[in-house]
Amino acid sequence: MSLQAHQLACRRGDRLLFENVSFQVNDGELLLIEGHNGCGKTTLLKTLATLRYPDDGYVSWQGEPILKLADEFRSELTWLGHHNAIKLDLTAMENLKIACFLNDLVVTDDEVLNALEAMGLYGYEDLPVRSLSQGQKRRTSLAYLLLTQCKLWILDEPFSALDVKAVDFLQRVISQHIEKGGMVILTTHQEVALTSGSINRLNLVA
Amino acid sequence: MSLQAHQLACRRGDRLLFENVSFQVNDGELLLIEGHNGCGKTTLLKTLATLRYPDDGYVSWQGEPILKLADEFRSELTWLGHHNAIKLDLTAMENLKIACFLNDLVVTDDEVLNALEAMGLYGYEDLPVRSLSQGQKRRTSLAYLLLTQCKLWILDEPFSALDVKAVDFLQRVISQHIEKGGMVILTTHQEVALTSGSINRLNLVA
Amino acid sequence: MSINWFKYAAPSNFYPLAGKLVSWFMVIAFVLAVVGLYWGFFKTPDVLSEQKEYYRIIFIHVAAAWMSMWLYGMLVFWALVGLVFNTRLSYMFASAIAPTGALFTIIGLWTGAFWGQPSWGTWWDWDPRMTSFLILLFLYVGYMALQSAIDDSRRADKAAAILAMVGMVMVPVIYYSVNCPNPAECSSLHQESSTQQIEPNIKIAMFLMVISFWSYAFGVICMRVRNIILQREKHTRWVQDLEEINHG
Amino acid sequence: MLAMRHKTEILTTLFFFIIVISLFPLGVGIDKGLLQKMAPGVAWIAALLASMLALERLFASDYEDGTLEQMLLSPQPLFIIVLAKVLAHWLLTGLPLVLIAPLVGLQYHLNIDTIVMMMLSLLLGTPILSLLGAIGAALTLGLRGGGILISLLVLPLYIPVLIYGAGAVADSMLSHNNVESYLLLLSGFLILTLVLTPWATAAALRIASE
Amino acid sequence: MLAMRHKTEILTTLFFFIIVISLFPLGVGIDKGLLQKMAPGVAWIAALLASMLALERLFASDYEDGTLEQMLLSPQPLFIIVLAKVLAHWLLTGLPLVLIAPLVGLQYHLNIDTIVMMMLSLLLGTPILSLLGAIGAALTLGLRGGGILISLLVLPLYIPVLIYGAGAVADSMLSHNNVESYLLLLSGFLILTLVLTPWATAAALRIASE
Ligand code: HEM
Ligand SMILES: Nc1ncnc2c1ncn2[C@@H]1O[C@H](COP(=O)(O)OP(=O)(O)OP(=O)(O)O)[C@@H](O)[C@H]1O
Ligand SMILES: Nc1ncnc2c1ncn2[C@@H]1O[C@H](COP(=O)(O)OP(=O)(O)OP(=O)(O)O)[C@@H](O)[C@H]1O
Ligand SMILES: [Mg+2]
Ligand SMILES: [Mg+2]
Repeated sequence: MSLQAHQLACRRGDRLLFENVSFQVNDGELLLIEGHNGCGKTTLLKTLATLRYPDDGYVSWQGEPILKLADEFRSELTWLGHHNAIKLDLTAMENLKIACFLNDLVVTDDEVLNALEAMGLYGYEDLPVRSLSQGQKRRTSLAYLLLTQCKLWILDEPFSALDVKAVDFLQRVISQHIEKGGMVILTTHQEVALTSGSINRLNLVA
Repeated sequence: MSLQAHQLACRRGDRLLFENVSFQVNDGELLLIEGHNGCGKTTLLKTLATLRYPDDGYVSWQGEPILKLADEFRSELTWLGHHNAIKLDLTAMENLKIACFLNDLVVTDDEVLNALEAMGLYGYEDLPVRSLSQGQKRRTSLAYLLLTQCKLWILDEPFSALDVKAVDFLQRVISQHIEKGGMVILTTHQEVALTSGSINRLNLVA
Repeated sequence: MSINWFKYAAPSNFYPLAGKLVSWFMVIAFVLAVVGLYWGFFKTPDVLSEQKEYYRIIFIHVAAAWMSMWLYGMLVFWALVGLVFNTRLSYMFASAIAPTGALFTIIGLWTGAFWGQPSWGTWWDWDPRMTSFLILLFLYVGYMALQSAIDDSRRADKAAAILAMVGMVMVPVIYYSVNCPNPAECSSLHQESSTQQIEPNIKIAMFLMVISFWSYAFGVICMRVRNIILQREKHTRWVQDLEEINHG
Repeated sequence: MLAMRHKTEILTTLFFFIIVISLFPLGVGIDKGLLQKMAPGVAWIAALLASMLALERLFASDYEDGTLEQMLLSPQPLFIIVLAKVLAHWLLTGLPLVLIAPLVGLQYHLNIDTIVMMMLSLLLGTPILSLLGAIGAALTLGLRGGGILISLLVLPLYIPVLIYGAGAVADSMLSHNNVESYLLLLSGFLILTLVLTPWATAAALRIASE
Repeated sequence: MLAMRHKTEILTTLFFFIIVISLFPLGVGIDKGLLQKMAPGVAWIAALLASMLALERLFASDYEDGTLEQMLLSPQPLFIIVLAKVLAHWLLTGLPLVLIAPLVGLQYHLNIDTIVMMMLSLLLGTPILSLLGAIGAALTLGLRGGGILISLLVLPLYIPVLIYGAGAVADSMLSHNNVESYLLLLSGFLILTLVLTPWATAAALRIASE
């Protein structure tokens, strides 16, 4: 299986961010997208996730354009953006359950609890997320990665706000997903030693 | 001049975050506050900035408790929190001017422009901040550091969302402030080589 | 001779064409307006049924009222074309039509109010036709407000297009509800189409005014589309190569 | 989906209605005949305004915290999610008004027939308000001046509901002749919006999140 | 401070008023006498609602994006900042209503005296609404169900303004006897709130930001 980008171009307002971007991500591969602030990494990821239309070119999944596959493609995709996608008024537990519900994922309470515990949120699962620290909020939304069954992960700066231990843990989670044959596309500004099998780097500016 | 914390204690809900925290920051010194996610770094910084009351102990500035000095202390303080404190509907230019206005700082348009340019936002100063990337938003709010005349800077994870070059630049800005005799208190999870004169580290957990 | 219409779907080709059309439409509008007003003032009787001189407002009032409705239809048409074929130019047309449509609506309301004062003794009443006309104005204003509130032109176009279409679906419902909420008690200050029995000279003047308004509308719309094109495509080669940009 | 949790919020809405409805006699005077005549209009305008007040935040928090992106990417059809959101909105703004209608009746000296008719027309009409409003909410996501912009877009669309709804109640006070036709019109309108608006809202959401 | 930039927003508010005011004849009926009697109440209730609609976001965005922290730390006195915010709120919600009053007059068949009185009472009364509302907005910062909670807190406080304001207009239609005393009461109330509420709001803001 593979995700292919064909001659993608994106513009924002009058500004052409990039053009002629083509690449391929196969099973068990990780693609790291690099570039300075504002070069268009988030825009590219959103395009890959069908959250925006490309201004030129297209993206295909197993040979079919993703905009045509639509829900079929989306059901294989886990997206975590800049924002945490959590409701501040709900508890960590409830937030994760809603995420699973939205993604048609049937989980037991124990599985959710375990995921939160693994993310170092033991004892915080029943507090409204509003009263968690910045890093703990991020952890809540990342805990979903321990539950999802999707093949393709698209992560926009997943390491931000995390402390050293959590960065380390998340790295291992990503490596395991890759080893099991998953695909990961991510951006980060931190120098993180990604110890996975095959890492490709795409520099958007060059 | 110096900022002193005396036997500070903070609690959130029922949880005691820390107690008996005492330290002193003098002219030309940098204090780096460390600790895992949720250990209370942000809470400590807020207490130092008079944004919350400590549950025990007090903070003094040149020997006087800061809660008594109030506006006198606040006029020496520059605070940048997790949030960028920028209005998405306004341009970068306007945001900076408002920040200066709020802090009684008289600046010319040119100075503001120069600060934005130094932060790598040349050509973006007239766009509404909503249409900037995550890192560019952060840069906008950090540009204020190039304008402020305050002695004491309190920065909560200033390096988050920035790319390598911007991290580098910000580091130099901080070093220069220290060399000129300023004081900086900051937190960060990234391993940043702070090359300033005298660095103290405070580990909240230990 | 056959014209390749699709050629003009590209802004770069439409721009010069529109430039030529603008002046033609404006000339026609002006000439017809002069003739129409002349006809209306000097060739028509001084008294129509019980009304005196002031009935002459009809030449502007009715023409403006018709225009405002037609233009809304056109607006929705172009919005629909834009949504279906994703052509930039049709969105530009839709957004260029809106201000003119709103203008005619306001003229219709305004002249209506001025007419109502002498003939019904009131500036405003909740007559169904007036009410539905007011709602039409709200639809126009909503369209423009939404579009101007969105900075990104691509999103602005599509969002406003959806709004226009929802408005269109609602128009018959609104019209029916306002006009005849209760079939038994329908009443109206506007007499139903007394136009039929009107004197022929009045008809001629009115006809001239309607055509004049049409071509004024086309002219203004073309002008506005040209401006929008320039604004949106200012980064493209062909705009930067334009003579009026380089010299003006 | 989410809003259901907050029973307290429904209570708050109830109070909101009681206050708005009590404001009118204060502002207008307590003449009995006048109050009776105004009652249907007032109840319906309160419904419109409450529905509108809550619209701004219908999708806003999802938009700001990134949940909207998750919804767009969810394998669940988007219009189902939209419908769930609309249902939550109605439970918060429409249902309480139906429940409070008898109280309005008391304050405005209405008889029982009229009160029943008021409840019925509100029951049919308020979901339409929520459905139509959702389009406006989706279109104005993340724009400045959101709240007032929504009202500008949505209120003209609300007018037919207002006319039929208030008309039905007013008619039941007088003649009873056309009550059924009013209710039929409302039901037809409800079905129409139920079928069409979720799609429009879903499309608007996709556009907003670009 | 900020809101002044957006002239378009003032326009939008103007239209909002026109729509709300047009709703009543549609919902209640177009009887001339009825409309005249309702006019003062309707105008004032529109003022209340518009003021309230905009309250929720008065400090909310500052709270969410961290600007509030900067304001609290600013060497400028907090109550000055609060006053500036309130002024902006009034320019957006109160002033347009004063300007639109003549149109209301037309739509509801009022005479010129009454229209002038309506403008005057609105001019005195709407700033009170903004000042009082700011307290509610500050107190409910960051709480769920904010919008409706605010109305619950604020509407009861608004009632005296409504009674005096609508009273002044109604009185000017009938007798003219007590018009001055109504206006005097309003002015007194305005001065009182102008002096007291900024402090209360500032205190509430400090509490909310902890
Ligand atoms: C859909 C919008 C409208 C249309 C198509 C329309 C059309 C017409 C037509 C065809 C006439 C002349 C025929 C007749 O005497 O009945 C007329 C007359 C008139 N219209 Fe309108 N009109 C519209 C809206 C308005 C509005 C909004 C007002 C007031 C604000 C208004 C006020 C009048 C008055 C006062 C007359 C003269 C009626 C009379 O003969 O006594 N109209 N209108
Ligand atoms: N508003 C709040 N109400 C109640 N408890 C809170 C609130 N904010 C934070 N806390 C609790 O206080 C503790 C410390 O939070 P704080 O934000 O100070 O952590 P931090 O050290 O800054 O963490 P991070 O590295 O993730 O930013 C956390 O355990 C959190 O649960
Ligand atoms: N909503 C928007 N409207 C218009 N332009 C936008 C919008 N969002 C982003 N842009 C522009 O697109 C460019 C790329 O933004 P993007 O968020 O993709 O950058 P990025 O590579 O993710 O940067 P960062 O490292 O800071 O996250 C930026 O220059 C920005 O100005
Ligand atoms: Mg990014
Ligand atoms: Mg923190």
